[in-house]
Amino acid sequence: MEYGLLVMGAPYRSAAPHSALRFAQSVLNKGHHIKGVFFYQEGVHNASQLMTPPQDELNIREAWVELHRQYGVSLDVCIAAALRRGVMSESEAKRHGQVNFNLESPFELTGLGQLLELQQRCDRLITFA
Amino acid sequence: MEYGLLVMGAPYRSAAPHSALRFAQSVLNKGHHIKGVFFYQEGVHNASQLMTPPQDELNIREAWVELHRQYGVSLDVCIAAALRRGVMSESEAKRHGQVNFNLESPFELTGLGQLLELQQRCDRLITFA
Amino acid sequence: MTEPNERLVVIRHAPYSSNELREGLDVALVAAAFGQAVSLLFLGQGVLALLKEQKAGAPGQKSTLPTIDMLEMYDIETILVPTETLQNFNITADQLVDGVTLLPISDLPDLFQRYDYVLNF
Amino acid sequence: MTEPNERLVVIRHAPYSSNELREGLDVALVAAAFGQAVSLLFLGQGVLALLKEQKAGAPGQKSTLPTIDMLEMYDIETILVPTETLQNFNITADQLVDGVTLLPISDLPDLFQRYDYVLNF
Amino acid sequence: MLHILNKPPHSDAAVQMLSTLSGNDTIVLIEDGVQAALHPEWQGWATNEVSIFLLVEDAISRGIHSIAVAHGLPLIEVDDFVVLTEQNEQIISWY
Amino acid sequence: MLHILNKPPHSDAAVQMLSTLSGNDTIVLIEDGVQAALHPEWQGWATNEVSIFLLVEDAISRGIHSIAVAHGLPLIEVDDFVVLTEQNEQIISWY
Repeated sequence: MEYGLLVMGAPYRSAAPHSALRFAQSVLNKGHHIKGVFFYQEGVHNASQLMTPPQDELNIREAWVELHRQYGVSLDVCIAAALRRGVMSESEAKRHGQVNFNLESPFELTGLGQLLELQQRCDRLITFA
Repeated sequence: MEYGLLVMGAPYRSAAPHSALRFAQSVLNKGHHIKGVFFYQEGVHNASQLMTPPQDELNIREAWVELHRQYGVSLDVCIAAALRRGVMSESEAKRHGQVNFNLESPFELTGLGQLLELQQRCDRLITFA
Repeated sequence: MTEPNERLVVIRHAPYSSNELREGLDVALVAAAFGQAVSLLFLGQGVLALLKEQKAGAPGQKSTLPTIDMLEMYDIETILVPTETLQNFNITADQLVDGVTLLPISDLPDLFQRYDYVLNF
Repeated sequence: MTEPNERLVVIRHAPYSSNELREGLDVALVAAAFGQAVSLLFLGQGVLALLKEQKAGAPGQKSTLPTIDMLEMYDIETILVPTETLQNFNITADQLVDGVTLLPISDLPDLFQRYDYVLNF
Repeated sequence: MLHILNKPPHSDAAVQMLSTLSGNDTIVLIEDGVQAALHPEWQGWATNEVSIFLLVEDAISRGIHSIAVAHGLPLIEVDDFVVLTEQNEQIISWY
Repeated sequence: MLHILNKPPHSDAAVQMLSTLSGNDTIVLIEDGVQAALHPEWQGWATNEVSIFLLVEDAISRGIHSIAVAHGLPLIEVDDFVVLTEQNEQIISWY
């Protein structure tokens, strides 16, 4: 089956990222496919490259990147939700006169239309928030 | 009187930043002094220089900076809470092998001891979360 | 009654206290702009988004009421609220914006079964 | 009964669902490390932090129980829980970690008046 | 003691606040706390000796100002809120 | 329909979920949703025709696994959770 995930909780504020990663791992182990993960609302903080947990704690962003690397899962971040919360790519940073940025590939900034399309293209869309 | 504020809510997730700024303005208008604002938990996102709201929305970080500029209010951010959530200064970024950063003066990264000291040095400490 | 790609967006958060309400509405607006048939259901704290006397908030806080008022322009004409939810808040229908359809809360199970896509905010 | 700089830290959030519990405890630990007398009060969802059967969570989720177990080492010996709160969760005292002091919820008003510094998490 | 409540009247935060009230305490309802105006049955309204105020700006923005006025509830400005913090040495926020 | 609840049983999210249940719906309790094991009086347990499962990992981490077992509640692994999402076309999260 084709799965999609909608993640709307931030690391440290919500258990949603942990629950979503755990679910994703099991889905993939069973031979299903995950078309994409869409990060919305507070979930956009999952993409922050500056997230620096203590060494004995999981870096959630790296866990998402690993999921992408192993299984090709696309990691889409709502651009409007991300910009207002201070999460942006190098090109968006330039457009807004910023020198710094904190979102890099494989995370991609995209519009809300992507979420609707994900729901329509997948057999199942599961929300973790 | 000497006031201190503890802010633990993030912009867009909580009304705490708005309520705290509104309260601060009134406190200062009445001739009181605000020794400092301490940002903890989700409140650390108030300091993010990458926060880019639409043009018709208030940039909360800039409102804090303006408060500092006009009244010399110190803006302290808990370093442990900030690092794990992806908020860091240039020097912390270097220490952690990052090229980018998103926290600059007048925001300062500091330890939790600063919060306890603020509470003891102020006549009133008000929490907005 | 089900149209192709009919979509239910459920709003459960109050105005001002967070951006959850606004970002839920944004999904409904984008879906409608893409030509999908969208219904909105307001549950719990979400019904407070429909109070017509809302005014601009604290300095710098943006109101969501203008977005609510724009829904019809986006062809979002089905705005549903359970009668019992209103009663829980001691709110009467005339305190809400125009265009709200009340339904008994006992209709919710059937309502949820009826849509192709449901998103809960 | 009040010592100089006596401090009450109130914990109201459950383990795992957010970092609020951990960061509340951190404030108590830092205050104790600075030599302040610290009492901890667990209210509502916060009492779940004291359940002694907690184990490590989902992969990558850190447990707060080891921190709770360390409190005594930091000379935080007053760990307060209202009896009625336990009853609300159908939890009995023997399901909690050692060293918890139960008090009737009607003692809370006096308790809050007694401390120089209170912080609510 | 001054209590600041920014959550709805039936929230955990509100229930916990009520359990800590002493006579002569004061409560300021801000943000979603002003929803208490919608609930005449809220236990807080029944606590004698405790003064409860609603922040008028938050009641207006949330569209319940006229309801609060109709119920005769005491509305205060932000400046009055600050005065209450001057008058009370102990201040606790419930969120 | 499959409902996923990650909030305590007396939360707004849980109450809203209960109001939408149809016969033959299934509920998975995850994260703080497993607290329902502490509340035999929870209305959810009284809904016939609805199957309710607790995610065992979250019950263990929160220290209420043995309570759930003592009450004879059905605990499932994450893999079983995935099976439920295979079986149900409509899936709604309450948070």
